[in-house]
Amino acid sequence: MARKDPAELVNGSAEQSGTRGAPSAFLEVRDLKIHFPTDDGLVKSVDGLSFQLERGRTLGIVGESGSGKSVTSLGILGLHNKRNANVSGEIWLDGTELVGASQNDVRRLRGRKMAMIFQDPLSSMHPFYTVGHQIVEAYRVHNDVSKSVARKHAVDMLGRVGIPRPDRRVDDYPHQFSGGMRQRAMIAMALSCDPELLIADEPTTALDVTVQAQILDLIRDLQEEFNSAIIMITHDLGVVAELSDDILVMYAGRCAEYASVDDAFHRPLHPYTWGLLGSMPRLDRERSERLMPIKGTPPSLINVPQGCAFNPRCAYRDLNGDKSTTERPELVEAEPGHQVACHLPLEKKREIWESEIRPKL
Amino acid sequence: MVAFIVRRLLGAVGLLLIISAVTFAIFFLVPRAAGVTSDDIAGRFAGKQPDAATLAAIKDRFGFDDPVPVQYGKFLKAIVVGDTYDTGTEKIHCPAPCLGYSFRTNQSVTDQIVDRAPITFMIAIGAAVLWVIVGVSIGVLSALRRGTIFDRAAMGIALAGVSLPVFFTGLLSLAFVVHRWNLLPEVNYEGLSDNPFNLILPWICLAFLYAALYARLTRAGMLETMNEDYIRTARAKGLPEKTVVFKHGLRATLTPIMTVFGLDIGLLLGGAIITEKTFSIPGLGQLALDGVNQSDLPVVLGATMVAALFIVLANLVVDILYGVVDPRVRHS
Amino acid sequence: MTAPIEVSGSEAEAQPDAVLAGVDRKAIQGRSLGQIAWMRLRRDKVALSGGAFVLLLIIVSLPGVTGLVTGWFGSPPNEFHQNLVDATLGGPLKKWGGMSSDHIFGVEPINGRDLFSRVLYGARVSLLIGVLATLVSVVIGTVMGIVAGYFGGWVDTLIARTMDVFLAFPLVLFAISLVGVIPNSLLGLEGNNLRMGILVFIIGFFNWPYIGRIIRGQTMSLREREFVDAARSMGARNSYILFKEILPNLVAPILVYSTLLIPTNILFEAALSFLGVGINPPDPSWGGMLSQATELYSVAPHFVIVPGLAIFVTVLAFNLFGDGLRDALDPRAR
Amino acid sequence: MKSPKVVTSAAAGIVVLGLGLSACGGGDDDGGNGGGSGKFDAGSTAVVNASDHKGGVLKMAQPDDFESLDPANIYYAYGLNFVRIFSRTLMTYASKPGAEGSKMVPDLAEAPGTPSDGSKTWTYKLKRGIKYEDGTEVKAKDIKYAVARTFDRSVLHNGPSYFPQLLAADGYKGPFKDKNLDSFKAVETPDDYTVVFKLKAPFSEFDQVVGFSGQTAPVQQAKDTGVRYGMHPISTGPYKLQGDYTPKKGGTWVRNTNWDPATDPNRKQLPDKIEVQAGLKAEEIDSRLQNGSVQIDLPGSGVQAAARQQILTNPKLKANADNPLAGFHWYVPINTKNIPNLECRKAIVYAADRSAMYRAYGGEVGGQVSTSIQPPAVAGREQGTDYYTKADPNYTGDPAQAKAALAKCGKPNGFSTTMIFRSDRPKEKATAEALKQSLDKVGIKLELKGYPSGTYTNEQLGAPKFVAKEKVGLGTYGWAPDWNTGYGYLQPISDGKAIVDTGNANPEELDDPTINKMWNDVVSIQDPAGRAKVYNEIDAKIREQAAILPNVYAKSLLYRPTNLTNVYFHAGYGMYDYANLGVTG
Repeated sequence: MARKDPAELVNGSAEQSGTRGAPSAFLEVRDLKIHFPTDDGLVKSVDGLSFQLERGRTLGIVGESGSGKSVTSLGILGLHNKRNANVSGEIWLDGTELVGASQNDVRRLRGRKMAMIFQDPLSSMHPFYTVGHQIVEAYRVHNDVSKSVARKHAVDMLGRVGIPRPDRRVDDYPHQFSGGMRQRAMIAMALSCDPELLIADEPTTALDVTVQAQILDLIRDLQEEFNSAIIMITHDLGVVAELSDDILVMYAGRCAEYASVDDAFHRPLHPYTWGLLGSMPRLDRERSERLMPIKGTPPSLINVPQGCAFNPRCAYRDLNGDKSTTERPELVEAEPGHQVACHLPLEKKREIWESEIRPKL
Repeated sequence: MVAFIVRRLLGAVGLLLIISAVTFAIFFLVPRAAGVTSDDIAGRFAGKQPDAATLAAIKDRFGFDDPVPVQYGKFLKAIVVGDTYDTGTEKIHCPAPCLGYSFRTNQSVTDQIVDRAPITFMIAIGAAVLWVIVGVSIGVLSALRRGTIFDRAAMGIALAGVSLPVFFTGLLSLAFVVHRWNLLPEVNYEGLSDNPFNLILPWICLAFLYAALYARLTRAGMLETMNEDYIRTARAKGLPEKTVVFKHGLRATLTPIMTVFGLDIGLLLGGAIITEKTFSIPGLGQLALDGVNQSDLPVVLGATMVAALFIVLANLVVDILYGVVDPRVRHS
Repeated sequence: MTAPIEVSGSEAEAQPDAVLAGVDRKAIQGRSLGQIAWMRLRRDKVALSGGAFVLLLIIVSLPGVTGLVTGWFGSPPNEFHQNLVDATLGGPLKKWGGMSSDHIFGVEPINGRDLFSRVLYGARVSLLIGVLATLVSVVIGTVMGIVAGYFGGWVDTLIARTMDVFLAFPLVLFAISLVGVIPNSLLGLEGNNLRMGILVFIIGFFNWPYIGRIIRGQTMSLREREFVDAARSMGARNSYILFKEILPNLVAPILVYSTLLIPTNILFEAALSFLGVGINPPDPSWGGMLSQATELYSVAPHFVIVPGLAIFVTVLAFNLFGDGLRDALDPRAR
Repeated sequence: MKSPKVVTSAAAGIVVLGLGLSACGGGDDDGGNGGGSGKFDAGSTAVVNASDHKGGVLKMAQPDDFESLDPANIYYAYGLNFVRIFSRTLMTYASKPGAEGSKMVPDLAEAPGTPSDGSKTWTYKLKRGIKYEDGTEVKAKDIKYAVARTFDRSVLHNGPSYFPQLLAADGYKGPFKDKNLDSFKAVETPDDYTVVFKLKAPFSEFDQVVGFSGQTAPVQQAKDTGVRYGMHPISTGPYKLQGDYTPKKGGTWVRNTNWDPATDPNRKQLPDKIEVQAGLKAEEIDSRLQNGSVQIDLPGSGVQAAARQQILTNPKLKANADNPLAGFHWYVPINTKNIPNLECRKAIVYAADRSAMYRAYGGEVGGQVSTSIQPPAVAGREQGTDYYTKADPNYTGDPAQAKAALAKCGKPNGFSTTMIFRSDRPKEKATAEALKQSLDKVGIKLELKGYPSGTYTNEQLGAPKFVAKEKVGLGTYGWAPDWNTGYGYLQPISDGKAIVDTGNANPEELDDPTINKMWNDVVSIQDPAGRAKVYNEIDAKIREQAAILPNVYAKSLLYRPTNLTNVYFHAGYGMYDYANLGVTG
């Protein structure tokens, strides 16, 4: 760990502050590293990630499976077991640093200040307890209220997320709910204490399209109501485009590109982002045109490729001589509010985007 | 729920019927195939050097020459409605469930089983209490402290434990704890009137084996459960770790262990044969073993049936409990 | 008994080529599962020492080798040394069970036979019965499990109920009464060969539901997997799918459970011998020795310890190796 | 009263009583060598702790239970021994230590039976005034009824079947199927005090038949409950059952006031109560014997392995133990059908390692190396001379002679055969193993097979069909006589006529014309000594035929608690006499 992480420098410059005290942003992640020692080697799931998020805004984190999205979100909630995960860096939530905080302090924040909507609501809800019970439990652990009050609150929440006849469904078990209803219940549970930070991990992946849209609407409505900050984790760029203000593209545990939605979709600067866009199905595209999948498979997080982690799959790596295979690109601010980690010269990237990529989309 | 229980109950009865038929067939047909005649069987009942007339009388009294299905029918009938035997001077009614009369002791098999059952129960239940408490706690602790010295030591001992048969640990403790060092008196337990702590040695030996097994099971189950998404959810809700572990984790872990426990306790209640033999405790297992050594068919058959009954009953109870604990089972 | 093993034999090729999908496990590229498992196993010193002991035991149990080894360290297993035991009490005259350079494990009470060579010859019986019975269980269990799991429906119901019946049988009791009623020559087998054959059959035949259940579950989940769907959609016949698609994916669990079933079966054989239905004397068996020891532990405690430890160490070695193998094939179960 | 020490102790007991002290008898002192009774094996030949001390509770225990307590439905010696506390028979064994105990003496009868019609008719006269526990007098018809009961083996199947075999009953089915006792013609009761037995053929040892079992213990027809009579047999002896007997639990006997000691020199009525506990673990009985909380281990076959070691290694305990010959002879029958050649059989006897076989039974405490087939307790038995072997604890066989015999047999390289044994009897297994390793040396290969003891004597070794099918050449076997004469011992195991399909006691299947003829002739010899001479000749002939390989006369190791009085080994039953015991303290 002697090597200095370039991301740190970027972050430092972005923050413009020599002292590393409490930041002004509602959520700020600084040089987050989450490593898992295994028998097969050290898995660097997140390896130096930094970003900020304000109240009322939504950040979309995109990337392939295994790029470290979910690990990051669990890291923010402090859900990694200290015994099998090495977490370093800083996570500031509304003025409180979480990485160094005691387990118990973080626990108190969980569910109340920050909450999470999980990907698979069936497996994420305890099969032996009623939906109502699970919401009541979440509510009562942070609010000193009687069971009946909590129960009323649970019914309320279920109603708010659009479950019909919540007074009856409250006593049903998760397996008695349909997929969409279950996801709504999950959201109700996450929102039961009005969290200021909401992390949604692929909240719609398991659902069919109509339900997907309803759920996204619901999240948006709720954000307006509570002015929460939302982190939306997904590999579905469509979802991100619809909901997010900013996008963070992750690759191999690091940030490849950080941009506003507009920039990311219209002026992306990282070959990996191009690949993601190219593989996104679009309704307005000609049927005959084929998707352009990214070649190869995601890298091993134990033996991350030297240089740019994306280099084995990158069509443009040879444009830099051997730089891409030897030197890790730093995350630099290419344009205001638009950061990218790639060795290609900015102009070259713009050129490739305009001439080669965009027309094919 | 009622329909669920009724369904399971019917299934259990069906299972018992099949088992009784198979057992009966094996104990009556295999020896016949091996050349044992009804005279031989009557001879077992008749004592020393019986003459032909005696054998004929005995065969007649017990119907040994009837076709096997008829004998099986009688056997079932006796279980359901009882049976009547001619003692020479009077008729003895053997009330249901009548499992017939022992060839050797001329006692009702049912009486013998009723006599021995409490002894086996004491062994099984005492040991079970011990192994569930010890095994499950160690398993949970190990899972929670995965990778620590405690976990490694506990799992090392548990692995050794599952490799230690009772007939080894039992004999070893008899040889040393009882005979060499005189730390405990001879294991002697004949019925409920005796001090149950006379069974401490069999309990420990039996429980050691099972506790090791359960510790491993619990740990594996716990590790799997604690990796479940709903545990992550529970933590994400900000529940205290204690609640997460015990209310959410342990409950889900214990359900499959309950199934294993049902099978184990059912098997033991029907006769802890090896433990009873090792410590020479006169329980159901010894009864069955003596029956085998004495070729006392009614006893062997009765003991097998009772043993099967306990297994089926234990499984039934577990099934029903499963329905109580796991709403998914109840609703399916 | 333990957490089912994630079947991952052809994970890489079975990977749906969806656009953004990646490997959801931290697999190492370019190595087959076997290689990975071997790499992990190689690092597991405890499991390896278990495996090494098993290997050593197998080698010294080979016909020819046993005689050679006992020639160096002991005497023939059936040779009496009555000068070494007390005529009246039956116990060895010397301390420590008569352990000496001639009899490194001491001598048997009453007749003074060399315990080392009897334990060694007993190993052959234990291993042979343990392994063959496992083979029987695995073959029956796998066939039944695959058939039940793959075809489902009434076939599955029938096989599942059959398993219930088997599991509800009081096994030990049943085994001892069966051994008692079986004739003395059968299918051209006689004497101890027949005895071993019967033990193998009984132990193997009654244990198959345990493995059958696991295979059934695995097959059920495999059946739903995409590559099976793919094969089916291409018109592959059931037999092709069963043997070419499903069976290869079951090799790992079968391997692990076989390794873990062997010690169980060794214990079972020892228990049956202990209850007096093992192989015929004077051929030694570990359980048989312990059975004799029930009468003699007060004069010769070593006669409990030596065969008991033989069982313990062997079973432990198999368990260590089996656990290691399982961990190597599926690290999450650890 | 052979041992002067015992006399002293007995005298001491009387003196104590004379002083009116009831606490402890003279033999109770187990400190050091004092007390006179504390000597190893003293009780094998003489009465130990002789005492007339009355009172106390005599506690007896057993791991299993009696076959029955119906005197007619018992065959085990210990049961027959025990039931004497409440049942009297026409004749019984004399209550005397040593060889005297094997003699039959009158019990209910005034005198031994009077044979007539060339020993085909036996007449017994009853003593007058003998009463049941309820005060009714015992009549001759009760004895007739008792004998009649034994004819229905489907009801009373445990006891011996001598009466149906010997008596001229003409297809009589027993009183349960045929309630009219007059149909039973084999026993006549000309008056209330005379019982006349009619036999099919002459039989000179009828007194023994009548005396060894409980089948002539009177039973009132009106009070018979068939199979369940054993739950409450009605007493004619010194003790009567209090309530019912509970199988597998036990029962308590109290003094029977209607028993008159004047008519009964063979029993004593010393303890106030006799308690029997069934189902007590054998090891537990041993430890209770040692602490005196149980006085008698009912089966009487000796202590278990653990106690055996304690007793033999602790001189203090050993002083309270007896090591008598128990009556059994453990031997190895050699089947003459499967091994027809005498030389081959001789080879087996020559090669047998008697030392190893002797050790299999536990050395000098377990048995005495045997020469004759009849054990020493048999009246008139002579040791005889060894044939092809040596009765020597260190004799390991004679391989050279064995090889020579094999050569003569035409099998110089030996042969193979099967030896069977009772798998649940470790000593028999050890014997088989010992024999196998010694026969191996001369090329005779044994295949050993164990069978459960429950079927062994009926369906395996005792079934010629099985023996032929499985080619069984050798087996382990033991035989104790129903009564201690050469006839009782040898006839069932060597007479060709005695070979039966199941429960065959002649597993060597010896059907030698000479021996058969001797058996036919011997029954008409009136003089017991003359008969004994023939028995000894038969004994020798069996061994000359190499049909039986002798092994050991069984010895048991019995422990006598220090608070037990009037203890002695009874040769007739092969254990302590249970009808004369008392307790102190």
